[in-house]
Amino acid sequence: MAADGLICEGDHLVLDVNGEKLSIVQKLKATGKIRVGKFLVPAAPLIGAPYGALFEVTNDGRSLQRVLLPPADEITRIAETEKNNSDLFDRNTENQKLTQEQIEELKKSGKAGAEIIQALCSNSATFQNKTEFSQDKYKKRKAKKYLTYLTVREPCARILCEAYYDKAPERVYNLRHDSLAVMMSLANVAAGAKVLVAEQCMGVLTAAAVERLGGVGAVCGLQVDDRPAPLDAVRQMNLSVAQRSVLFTAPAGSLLRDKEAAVRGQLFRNSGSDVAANGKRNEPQEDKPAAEEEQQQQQPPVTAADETPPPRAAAAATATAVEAATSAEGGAEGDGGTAEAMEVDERPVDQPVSTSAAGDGDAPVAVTGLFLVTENALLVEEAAAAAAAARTGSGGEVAEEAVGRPPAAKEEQVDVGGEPRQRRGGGGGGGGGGYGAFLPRPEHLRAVLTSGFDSCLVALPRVHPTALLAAVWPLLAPSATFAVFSPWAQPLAEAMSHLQTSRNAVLLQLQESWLRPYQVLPSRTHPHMTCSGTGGYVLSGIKIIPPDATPLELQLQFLYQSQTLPSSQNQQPSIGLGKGKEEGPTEVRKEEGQDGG
Amino acid sequence: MAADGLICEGDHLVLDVNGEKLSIVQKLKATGKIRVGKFLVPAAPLIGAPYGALFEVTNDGRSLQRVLLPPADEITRIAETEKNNSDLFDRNTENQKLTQEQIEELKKSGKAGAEIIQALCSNSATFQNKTEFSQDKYKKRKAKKYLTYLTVREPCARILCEAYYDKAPERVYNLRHDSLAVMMSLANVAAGAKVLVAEQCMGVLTAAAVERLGGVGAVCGLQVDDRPAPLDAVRQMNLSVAQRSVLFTAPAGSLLRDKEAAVRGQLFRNSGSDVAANGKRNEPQEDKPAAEEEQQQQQPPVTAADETPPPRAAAAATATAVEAATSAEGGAEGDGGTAEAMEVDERPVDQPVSTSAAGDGDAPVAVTGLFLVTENALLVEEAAAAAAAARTGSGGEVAEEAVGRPPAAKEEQVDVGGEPRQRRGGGGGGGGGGYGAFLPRPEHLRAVLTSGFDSCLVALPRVHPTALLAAVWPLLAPSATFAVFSPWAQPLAEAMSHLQTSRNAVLLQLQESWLRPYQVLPSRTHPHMTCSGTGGYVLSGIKIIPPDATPLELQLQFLYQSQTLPSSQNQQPSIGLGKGKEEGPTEVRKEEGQDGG
Amino acid sequence: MNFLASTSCTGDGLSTSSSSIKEGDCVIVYEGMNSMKAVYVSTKGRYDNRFGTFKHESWIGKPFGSKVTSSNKGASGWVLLLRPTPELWTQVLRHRTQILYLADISMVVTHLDLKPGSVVLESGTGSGSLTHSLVRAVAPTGHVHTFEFHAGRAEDAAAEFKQHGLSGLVTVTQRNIEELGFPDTLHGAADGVFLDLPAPHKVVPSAAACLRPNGRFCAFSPCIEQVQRTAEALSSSGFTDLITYECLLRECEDVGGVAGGKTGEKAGAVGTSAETACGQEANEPPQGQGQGAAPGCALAAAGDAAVGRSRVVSWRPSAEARGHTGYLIFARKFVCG
Amino acid sequence: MNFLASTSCTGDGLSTSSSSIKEGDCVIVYEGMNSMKAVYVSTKGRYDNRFGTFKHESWIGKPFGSKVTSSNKGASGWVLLLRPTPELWTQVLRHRTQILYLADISMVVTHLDLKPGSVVLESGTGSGSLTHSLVRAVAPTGHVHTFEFHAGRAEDAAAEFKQHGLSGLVTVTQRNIEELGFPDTLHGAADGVFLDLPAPHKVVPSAAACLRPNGRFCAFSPCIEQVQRTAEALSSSGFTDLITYECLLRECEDVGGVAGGKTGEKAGAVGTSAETACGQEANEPPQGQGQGAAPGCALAAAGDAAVGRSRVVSWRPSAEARGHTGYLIFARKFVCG
Repeated sequence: MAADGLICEGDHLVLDVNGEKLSIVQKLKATGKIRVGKFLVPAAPLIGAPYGALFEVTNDGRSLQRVLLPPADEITRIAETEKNNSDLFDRNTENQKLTQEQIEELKKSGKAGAEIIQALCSNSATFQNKTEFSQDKYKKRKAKKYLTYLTVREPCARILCEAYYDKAPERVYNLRHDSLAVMMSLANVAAGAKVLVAEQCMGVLTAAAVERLGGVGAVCGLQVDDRPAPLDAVRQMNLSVAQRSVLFTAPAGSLLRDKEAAVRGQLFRNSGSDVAANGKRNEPQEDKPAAEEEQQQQQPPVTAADETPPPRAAAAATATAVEAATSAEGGAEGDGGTAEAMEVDERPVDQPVSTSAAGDGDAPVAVTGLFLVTENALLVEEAAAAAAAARTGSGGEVAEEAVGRPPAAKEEQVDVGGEPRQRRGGGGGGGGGGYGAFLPRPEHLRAVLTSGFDSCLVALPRVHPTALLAAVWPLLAPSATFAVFSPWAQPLAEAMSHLQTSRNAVLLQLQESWLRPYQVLPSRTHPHMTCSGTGGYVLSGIKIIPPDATPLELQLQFLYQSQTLPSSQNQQPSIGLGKGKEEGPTEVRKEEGQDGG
Repeated sequence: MAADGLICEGDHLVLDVNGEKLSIVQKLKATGKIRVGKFLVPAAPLIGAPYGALFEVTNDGRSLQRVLLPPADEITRIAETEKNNSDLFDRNTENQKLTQEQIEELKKSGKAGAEIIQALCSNSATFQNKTEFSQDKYKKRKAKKYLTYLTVREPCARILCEAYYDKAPERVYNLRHDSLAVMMSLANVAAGAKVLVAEQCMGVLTAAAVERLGGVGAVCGLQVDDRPAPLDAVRQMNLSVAQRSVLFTAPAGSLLRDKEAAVRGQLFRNSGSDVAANGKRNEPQEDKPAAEEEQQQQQPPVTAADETPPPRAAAAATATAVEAATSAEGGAEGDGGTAEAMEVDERPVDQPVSTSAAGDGDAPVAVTGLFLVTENALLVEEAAAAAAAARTGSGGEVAEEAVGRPPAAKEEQVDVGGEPRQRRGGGGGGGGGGYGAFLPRPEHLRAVLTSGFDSCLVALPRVHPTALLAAVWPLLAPSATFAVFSPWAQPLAEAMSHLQTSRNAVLLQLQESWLRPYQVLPSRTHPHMTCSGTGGYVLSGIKIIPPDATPLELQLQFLYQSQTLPSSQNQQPSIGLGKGKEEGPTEVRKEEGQDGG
Repeated sequence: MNFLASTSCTGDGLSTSSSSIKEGDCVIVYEGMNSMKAVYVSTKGRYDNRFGTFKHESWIGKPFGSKVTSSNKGASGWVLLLRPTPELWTQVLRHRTQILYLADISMVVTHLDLKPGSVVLESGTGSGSLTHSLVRAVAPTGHVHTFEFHAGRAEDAAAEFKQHGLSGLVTVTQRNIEELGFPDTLHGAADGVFLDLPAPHKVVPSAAACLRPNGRFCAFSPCIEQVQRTAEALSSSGFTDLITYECLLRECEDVGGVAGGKTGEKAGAVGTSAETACGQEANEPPQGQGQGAAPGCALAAAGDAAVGRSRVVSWRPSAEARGHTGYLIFARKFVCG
Repeated sequence: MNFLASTSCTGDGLSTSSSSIKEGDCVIVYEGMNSMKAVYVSTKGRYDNRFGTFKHESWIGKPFGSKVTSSNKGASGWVLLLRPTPELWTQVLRHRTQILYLADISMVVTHLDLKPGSVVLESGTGSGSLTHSLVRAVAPTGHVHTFEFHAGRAEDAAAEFKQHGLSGLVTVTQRNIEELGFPDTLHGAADGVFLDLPAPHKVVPSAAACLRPNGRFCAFSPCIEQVQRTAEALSSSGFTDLITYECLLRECEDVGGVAGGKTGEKAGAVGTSAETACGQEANEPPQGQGQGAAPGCALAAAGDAAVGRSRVVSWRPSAEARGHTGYLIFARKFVCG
């Protein structure tokens, strides 16, 4: 069996044309057509072929044909040539005896690409006098023009990262695959880990984390903005239900408040009066896995749970609760009432928690998985503004403006891959959801809130990393590994300096990954003549319990060990965020007394 | 004849030991000793040998012996080995049967290094089982230990840059030879150019500029600090009188004031009353070249003026005017009265311009070559502070502190090369001078003040480049090419942004030179495993007359064309500096209306 | 026993053991950036350094990331106890051979497309630096078959993996892969093959036999000549998509800040400039000084206020750098069937 | 006639002609960073672009660096007239072959130790990109002997050098250097030799014959195999100090500033922070924002005030970069006698 299984209808694919250009196909349709280079061809031949299979566009440009043996590389193996090109002028068109009309005729006559290239070579005035190396180059250039090869790749985070980087590097802030690779290492992302991800790089980091967990552990996509970040990369991978089950998204504010409640020991009690707002608070229920099993039984039998993508609902208009729970893209296709499903944390206090997709049936937990979902957004804003004002003396207006969000989340067409795609992908394994929203399983939420995240990935270049790290700091367990990406070094250097001073972290490193692809051919070995100039910068480190913690800081540190704060913070709904600032690297600025030991 | 002449007594040398380490010898003495690796050997064998000659330290470690044929490289030429090192553990000492005592005995017995290495190889338990490549490596390592080769190099700016970078990179702010090379190109430094240099990189840039001019053109070392910058590299080259004659140093303030006077057309009139301070102002005299000729005639005959270093006075205590004019290092060796010779611009107004070294005789112009040298320093300070305060609203105190200088220049021992050197090198071709000071020839000064500098090199990383460029801007001719070095990108990026907005310059580029040395050996080709990580950043561009100049700016631009300002600026002695700020990229911030044309 | 979160997972797939130190755990004792040691915790164990004596017993139950003080009377010496990761292990392991470092390791794992469940072959094991990362990538359901020519090194590596609780995920075998190739039992079983050998081209046919269609190959070689030979061998052994990379991490240093918090005026000034931050163009990066907040970000304003924003930070690339480690040549097994 | 300052020097060695445009001058017409053209000024000449028609006549007498407006009635189009330099020429020349660029050119000139008076051999001439820089380096008393296999290219180059007033400093000869080597007349005459040929190793013996002892050799080759062969040839031809370099210039882009000058408060804030600048550690770089002045620098304070210091600037490396041009192998001729 092939290492990556067979191509199925409904799969997402990455198309690699002539080893040069990557493009993304979403939800392959057996009856549809796909674009391969300049040709639009029926997709049918792909179905059932193994991932990695090679296809060739037929001479008429109308169909795909499987190639079962590797094409000859036609590389000259000689080490030295007796010819030289010194008497050649580069006048490509003048040297070719075949006219453009003649070439077109050859093509129409159904000649194979290889034959056309042969004709071009023998009709070139200069071909025979070129060095063998130049002949290779000439043939290669013509091959690119007259032969179109397609390799179908299984979408994985690495290849999606490459595809985005090639097509629209600014959408991923120049996050290159090598930087991604280094971040995964430095953040120690692996099966069983609890990973916090805050990114706005098309979901590439989230996808990579989900992929590395293999269905074991938890990935929380942190929402710091007024709406969930796009997670295109996650949706473009053919994740199994099990793989996808590790992922949930949560707004930063509510997660911090939940964290605070958890450390006060109030997370699982109905503490109605301690929060100004009240809404329907659903107790966590453990019947969720059962529901999932039941849904899987409704699906067609699968050969291997990990390798076969789940079936997806084709239309969304009549989504039922069960459908919503298993549909990857369809759940929230509509607008209006359906769209609200994703705005879990954003609605006014007096509006009941409900979702048209999964509002009843056997998945209520999925809907209200965040324990404190009904906080009044305005209160949070005011508190944040007040806190900011208290610290800066004059920043209140700013904070309010920055925190302020439009009353209704506005969707944007995000079309990185250049391929047609749906405006909204659906939820995760746990239930229906909106754009970028995956609802948490209670055991995941409990685990990350009680013991903290082991691992943290950040790629939100528009937010200052110092601020972001300060905000998420309380969510991280001691010894948690973190990696922060930015296309700009300066903000990361500032964050690094801040962390150095704070002594809340060690092994701080600010690094730039430097990647060089090579052409290795006989007598023609050299680095690629053009290459990507930057893959971004990565700041990494390990969170520690600060060695010289002051009494106040020690007190706060104990929060991690589930001790209770002496004074009630109930009247200050902003403490979740505020704590981040106190706990974070802000206040501790001391001389290093001893070299770390 | 060798390309670089013969080694003479009194020359400065760069010693290259085993191709690994560069060190500098100043003023070679035939009767002296030099350090070569761990050996101290008589220097006599070097005298009369061609530059580039190879020497070997004799077996007893007591003398140098010329090597007349290139030593065999002893490189294995096989492409593949059948052996492998997999069963070798790296325990260097344990595998060697010879004891340290036995090796010492071999050395004492006068065996040649090559013989000792042979003995080590045949007594190694593992040598025969190593791959041929590992054997090479082993022999090479031993060769470095038991053979000491010396190549004597003629000091040039490039090799001095390499020597400084290797030994004390922080003293040259990580200015690497490749960055230096790029700066020379971008600033278009060539014979005939008028080059403004403001640096604090041990004189490397100044040396490179002087070298490239070959005695034709002018190099002005701008003094922006309270004392002249060290010009070690200039002094460590064996410059001829003609080569050195292009160089002079000048305090920024006085040069700017001279410039202002030049554009007012007052440079060559005695305008006593228009400056608060008055001192002896010497009219430029054209008898200087004659004086120089006369001095050359006093020297021993030389074979080629360009290639033979000038004789240097051995002692300085009894320097006469003539001696001072030709001595490169001796001129201001003493202290007290002699030291004042270099503080041309710094003394209080009522102290007469004079120098003990060159106060009379046939070189008076050399002494007072800056036309307006007697400006009261305190006045400049006050004016600068006032100007700063007017601009920042509250920066007065700062400005004063920054401008403030100690009443007497304090000398520092600058010992980059690690070699013993004199505390003060002497003046240039035009006359005696102090530490870092070379007095200008009047025709040079007139030329640079009337038509402006063609070329500008800056490497003052402690001064913000925006500020520095603004200050020197009026001194540059339109279409002047400039290159600014810094180990930090951020200040250069800021300066670049500033210039972009100002539209005073085009072709702005901020670049980092990236250099990779390779080992190229049969079957062992790869980049060096360790290398320098940074050679600094270079900002470059070309000054233009701003396209959309406002009337005020146009007016100021006309200064370059020697027109007169409508209002008298006589009562504002700070105008020289102030103009820099107005003229510079400060005020012009407009939208780019048209893409440059 | 605690090297991988997945080896200590509870039923719900979430690790619970990682938070506090237990007997048998490997702990990275941190004394400074370049002074770390791996220590295995035993109730009777002691750790001695220049700051004093530390009894392991007092470490047990403490969360990873804690500071512990010396048990000497009146001593104030302390160290930090970090949870081990493959990256930390690479920095503290005993070098039996030259090893791979972060940049190359990350590329190998990522470009071999390793996932939980993958089967990967490695030769040679060397000091086990890469092996730990391979195991992390394929756990908890995959496997690493690693081969080492040198018997002593193979034994040492096996013992290390056992001590780290990885025995179920990695098998070490003493074998001369260059001469013998991989065992026949692994034919058609591998998703990825990694070679770090003097003559990787000799092993290419065996690697081809072991890889599944679409499986990935990687060889690490310091010299370009080795890469050239490997490329030739790959082209003639049914591999495609050959690409050679060199990857280095360039460190930024000299990150020093002028400590803030000095003046009230500064904070005020910062507030003033932050006020204009929302007018900033969206295409600008966040700015630590002067302009701090990205527009519309809930955290930025509050966070920037927290930062204080009064520090000025500079950085530049490190002057001394690793100039080269090796070339990584990747290839994909052609999908014939 | 105006390409080098040294060719138009007066008796005192200082150029006087560089300040204003004369007939016959080469002028670089700048329309934008990537839109420049070389124009030779003639009294009857016209320059046309999308902004209008420009009469050369109106350019004469203007200083280099000037803006000139179109002579169309009512038109506001303008261009800048820059003084030519070898660097600008490299950007505007007509490509007859692939050319060398700034980074490699700078390395070649510097590491061949060229100075005024040096004699240097070059093959091939190609498009003359490097040649201009070689001439600049050896002028006014040295000479460049440049050889080109291709007759047409040799002619074009010679005409160009003549037009640029460099005929006295450079000689172009049509000759197949790879087959014939350099002419015997140049034996022992060169301080430096530069080769940019497909098989430089063939020319090494001839280069050795031409170089004086201690003279320097350089070959540029895109592929490492060429370098390997050249290194072999150099080792066996009496060369020493072999070193191969690769040199690239990495451009920083996205240098955008948030324009300052908005608020008086900002300037005040800047002043406040500048006040503390003198307490800054000497080992810190200058800071454009917040902390600007280097301590003790006479210009910094005033200059920073001039800057306004209210702009926030960001940069990052350019996303698209030249990944490789070629390797430069340098060697030195051993000093035997």
